[in-house]
Amino acid sequence: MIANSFEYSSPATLAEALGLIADGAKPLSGGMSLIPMMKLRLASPEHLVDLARLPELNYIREEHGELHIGAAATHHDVENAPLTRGKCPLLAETAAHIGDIQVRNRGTIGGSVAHADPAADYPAALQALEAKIVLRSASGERTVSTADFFIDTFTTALEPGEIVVEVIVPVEPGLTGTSYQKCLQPASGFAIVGVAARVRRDGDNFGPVQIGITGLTGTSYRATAVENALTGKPATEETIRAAAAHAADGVDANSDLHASAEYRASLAVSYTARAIRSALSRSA
Amino acid sequence: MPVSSIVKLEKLVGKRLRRREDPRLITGTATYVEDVKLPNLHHAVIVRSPHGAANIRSIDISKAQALPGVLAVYIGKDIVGVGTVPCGADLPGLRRPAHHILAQDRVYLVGHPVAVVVATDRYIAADGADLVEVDYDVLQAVTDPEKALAPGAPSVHPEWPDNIAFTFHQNGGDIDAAFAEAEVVVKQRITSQRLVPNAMETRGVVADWKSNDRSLTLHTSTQIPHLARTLLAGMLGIEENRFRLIAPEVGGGFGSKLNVYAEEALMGWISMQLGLPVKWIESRRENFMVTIHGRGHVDYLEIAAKRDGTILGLKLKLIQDLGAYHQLLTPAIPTLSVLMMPGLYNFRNIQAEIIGTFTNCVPTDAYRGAGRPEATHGIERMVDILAAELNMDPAEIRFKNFVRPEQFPFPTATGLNYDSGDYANTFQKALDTIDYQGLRTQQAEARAAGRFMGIGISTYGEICAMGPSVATPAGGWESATVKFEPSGKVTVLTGTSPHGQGQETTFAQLTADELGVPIDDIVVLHGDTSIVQYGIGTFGSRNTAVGGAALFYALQDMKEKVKKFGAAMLKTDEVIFEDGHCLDPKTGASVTVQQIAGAAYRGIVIPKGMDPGLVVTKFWEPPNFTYPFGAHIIVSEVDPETGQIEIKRYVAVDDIGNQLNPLLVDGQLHGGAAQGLGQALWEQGVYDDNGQLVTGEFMDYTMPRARMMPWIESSHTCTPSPVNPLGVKGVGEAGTIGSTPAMVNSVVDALSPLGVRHIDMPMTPEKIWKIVNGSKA
Amino acid sequence: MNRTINVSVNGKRHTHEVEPRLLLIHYLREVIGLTGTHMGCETSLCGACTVEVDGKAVKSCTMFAVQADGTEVLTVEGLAAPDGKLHPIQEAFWNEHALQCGFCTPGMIMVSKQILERNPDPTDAEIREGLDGNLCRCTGYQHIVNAVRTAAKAGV
Amino acid sequence: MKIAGTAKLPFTPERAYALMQDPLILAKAIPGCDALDKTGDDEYRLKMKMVLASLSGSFEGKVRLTAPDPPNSFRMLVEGSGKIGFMKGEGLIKITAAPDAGVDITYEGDAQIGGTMAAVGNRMIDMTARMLIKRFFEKLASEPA
Repeated sequence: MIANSFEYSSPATLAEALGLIADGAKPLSGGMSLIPMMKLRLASPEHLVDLARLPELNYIREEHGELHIGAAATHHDVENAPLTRGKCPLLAETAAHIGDIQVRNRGTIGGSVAHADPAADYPAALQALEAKIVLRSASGERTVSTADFFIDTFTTALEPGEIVVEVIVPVEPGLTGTSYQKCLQPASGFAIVGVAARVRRDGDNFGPVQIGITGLTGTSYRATAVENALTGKPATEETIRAAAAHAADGVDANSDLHASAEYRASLAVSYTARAIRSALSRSA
Repeated sequence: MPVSSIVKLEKLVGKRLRRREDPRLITGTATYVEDVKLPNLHHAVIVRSPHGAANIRSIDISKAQALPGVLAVYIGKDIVGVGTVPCGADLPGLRRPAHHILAQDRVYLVGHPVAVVVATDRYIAADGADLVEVDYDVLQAVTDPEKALAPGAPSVHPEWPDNIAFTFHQNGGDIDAAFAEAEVVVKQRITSQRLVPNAMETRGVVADWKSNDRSLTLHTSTQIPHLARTLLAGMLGIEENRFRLIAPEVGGGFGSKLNVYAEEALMGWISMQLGLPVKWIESRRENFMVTIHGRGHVDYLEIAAKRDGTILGLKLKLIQDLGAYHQLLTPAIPTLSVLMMPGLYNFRNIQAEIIGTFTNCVPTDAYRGAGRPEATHGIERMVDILAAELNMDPAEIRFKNFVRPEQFPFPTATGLNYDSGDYANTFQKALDTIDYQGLRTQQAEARAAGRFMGIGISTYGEICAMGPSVATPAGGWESATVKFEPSGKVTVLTGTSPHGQGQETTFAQLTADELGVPIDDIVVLHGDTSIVQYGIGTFGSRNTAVGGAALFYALQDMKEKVKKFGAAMLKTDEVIFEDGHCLDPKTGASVTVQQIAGAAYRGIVIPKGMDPGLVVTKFWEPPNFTYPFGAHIIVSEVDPETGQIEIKRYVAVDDIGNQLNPLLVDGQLHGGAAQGLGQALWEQGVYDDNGQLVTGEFMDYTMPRARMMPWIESSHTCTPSPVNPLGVKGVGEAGTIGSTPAMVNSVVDALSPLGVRHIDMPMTPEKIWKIVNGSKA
Repeated sequence: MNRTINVSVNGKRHTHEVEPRLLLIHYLREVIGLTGTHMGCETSLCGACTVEVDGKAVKSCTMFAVQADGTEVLTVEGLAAPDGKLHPIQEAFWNEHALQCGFCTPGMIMVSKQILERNPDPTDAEIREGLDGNLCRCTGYQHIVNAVRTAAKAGV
Repeated sequence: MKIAGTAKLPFTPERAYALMQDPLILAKAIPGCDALDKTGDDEYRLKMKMVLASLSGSFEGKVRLTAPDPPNSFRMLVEGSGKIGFMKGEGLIKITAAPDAGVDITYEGDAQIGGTMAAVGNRMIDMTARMLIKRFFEKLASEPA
């Protein structure tokens, strides 16, 4: 219930923070995942660097047809900012599913993404949005795709000394319908499965579709088999059901007290169908 | 004084009065144990076993001792002269493991206390606890009671290799004749899983020993301050009259604080060793691991009946998961289940066997309902199973078997004597409220459309107002003191120990009405053994039905006393007492109770045969339990694709006799229903084979949250109890007992087209999904 | 290494030197002496410890005091007016019997305040959703929902 | 908790078997392993540091390799305990020549976990165990043939 001792730094600039992190300090953002672990002494970092207070990381802005979201933007910001609500509603909708009011007030998109919890909500949306994740260390900056960023359970493309500084998502074309559908684990509120769908219509058919899935396996993924089974097909319930059936294709599903692998895979199919249906109804 | 000037106060009993205890609670100024601060207060953190069963090879405390700020580190062998944790239940042949306050050479469950670190600060104490090194020789554990009974199972206590703590038999009527006469017999194995009470305030203790006075003050989060004091005084070998136990604001109990715990004695002992005040606050993780759990039944049930639905008799084999030790009432809880097995039904033949089984788990004990939810779930499930077998409507079979109003007082097959009731009337009200016939029509339509809609009925009875002293381990009476202060203000001291139930309000309502004083002039005190006369405490829905009755009788005695003083002051023989006045009917002259109080303390007018002062204390022994009952009906729908259950409607009609404050009654019922639905749908204390509590934090133990709870449509019938003068029956546990089987029966009903007869709890979506899919395959 | 923090709590400025690992809740309870905020779990799932930091409801058991440096904290003790007049949400909790043991209540009240600040006229479903981070074991939530609805009508 | 799965290694059965009996190789392949010292015929003392997301902890324990049936199968036990809890995994590892090339590994056994780390998220245990096993075989696969 009480953390081990540690040193705390709250640098005024990102450069200073990156310097400390290069020396081995651990970044602290909202702390929604890290602090409970520290209290149980499952995590005992020696030095924390507070990123949440850096103005350099706290913004949501539109540039060149994309939304740039600073790592320190809270889930509440992402859920409610007019820019995200208006121009990337999938991300706003997903943020609204994270934790509870208090968690959304403190938790940040950068912290969540870097933590790479296999049951986190954002990754599903980021996969579907083909978001870009900007990483920076004391020695430079690079941008990776969502698909390349999330590698495995709690494992990302972040190198030692590197942090997430920004998430870039597209400004959604007006005709796209999007939806995030989540089956939540009732005790913790984490996703048993969460499915984000982006759907465009092509006349009476499905146009390009992106589906991102979280919770089902060790990391989030794009359900390309589902996407392929939709695009170009009639936008009907029959197509949706047939396509959603591929949601867990080739995926080694997780198993825990709350959902066996078999049940989880079945939920992935159901929630994929729901997400597609809902996104379709919102598309024009 | 002319009569016309007497101000009649509004009668308060029966009013929806907001609570008088709330101002301190909504402003954050109440004092819970953790809020107690004393000069030079030190803090203790306990080192606990991570293993379900292990021998302790060695413990190295040197590093912890060396940590600056650490005052002391104690292990089991340091504890000398302290008794073992008591068990108040007595059953023939009961095996009682010695339950030391710190482990000796072996640990029996995950969380077993092994060492304790005392430091100047809780952060340092936690650091010190981390430095205690314990070398364990890990042994095979057993956590499932049926596995524990199997030949060759690991022994929880080596001295009792069969893991059986006791067997208990209770028979009534002629069970063989009933089964011989039966035209149909239905059987079912029904489990009632372990539940974690999870009061929002964990336990906590502040102990303060004053060696010069040889006196101990112990602040502890308990439901039973006086009993805890008596038992802890015995454990610590100190004098009860030099031991002040205070239950400050208590943040929920639900039975989990109806106990005496190792930590209470341990903190007392440490304070005595160090001569310093010591505080220990349980973490949530500790609360999951070492505060008692509830339920833990595996029941094998059989019902014999006639083809027309008449129930003839019931057989029960009950395997109780006791855990590794007995806490205060551990072995007694399943005996309550046996008592209530007949439910509301008119059959006289019963055969019950309990096998109390040791496991490497935390002890089970009283959790809201304590034995009755298990029994009610069993009988209400069995009645539905019988109805299904006979193709009868579950409502019809209940009407057929109810005890009828003219049969009261009704002696049951298990030796109880039901006080009063009209079961059919209450049930009919519930059916009418929810439009039962209309629902069945809707259900037929839903089924035709391939939807899984269910209607679940539970007509429950329970045993409340614990209880006659012969039937309770520590005495079942309750006490009340009523004091007029010289100013005419009234202080009430109740031996109950309310912690959310609202007796500071309801007892003041009762007192105001009886004495005719403004409610603002009344204070109700409880929970401090140095202030309040001995009392039994708060559990078993007894506060109002026993404690309130004791208060009622104290108030009658007080009125008699007031009248004598009033008559003396008015210089007359006979006065009428009403509306806070004594009135001489012959002259019309009157004096107020305030004037009388002043005079009684002033001592100028002392009626013949009376003493000065106006204080009455009453200890009241209840002649019987009370037996509330009711009908809960839940409409649900199951999504076959995901197994998720949606509660569409929840109607509850409860008969708890008279009500002092219906607003508070509603609160008790809602909260009870949440816990009952929690058992039916979400909550489960799951141990793995090695003794790890898998659902050991809120991360994995699903507590009912606001978004999961349905709207509860609550109403009442009223058959006053003849057992006590208030006609009340008790409401603390009714919601918990009534709700669970209604929920399960609803889902079983929804899935009955698939041939489903029973589902064990909790009915998780995956379980439902498997049933639906299994039936497809 | 200890750090000096400046925090305004219920409008009063405080300066203290604290260990970085000191949780905000312990700072409020042990250092400032405001014990109305309660700790009900260690996994950030019960919400009993909810306070406002710069106008946002947060769980003070999942925040270090050093993270609150320079902020304005509001606890349940700071809700009523200086003359003792209760905040309308406190009043509504009282009138609707939205509490029993009272342990979760400060957190419930603080989160209810945030719910209504962001959505002055919530549906029952929105209220229940808003209470998702807070556990109550006594009330079954029905009266809490009533209280938030009542407070909304009173125009919080 | 049951653990079962498959992996592929680009080796002959003999080479795959030998690699998994070699303490130096095992020390490299076991995620977070700092040291593996021989303490008996088939037993090694294990020191490892597990870092997973924010969770980190040191473990001391042992590795035992039993029931040798080269190059077809053996049993492996890994157990360790530390401040944050303890873990124990025991199972049968089977090696069969794959039809195309290399070998197919199948493993089947039981894993236990206890202490604080067992209490904070049942959801993490299965996926973490599987990820650690995956890393183990990936590391093995990177050995020269």
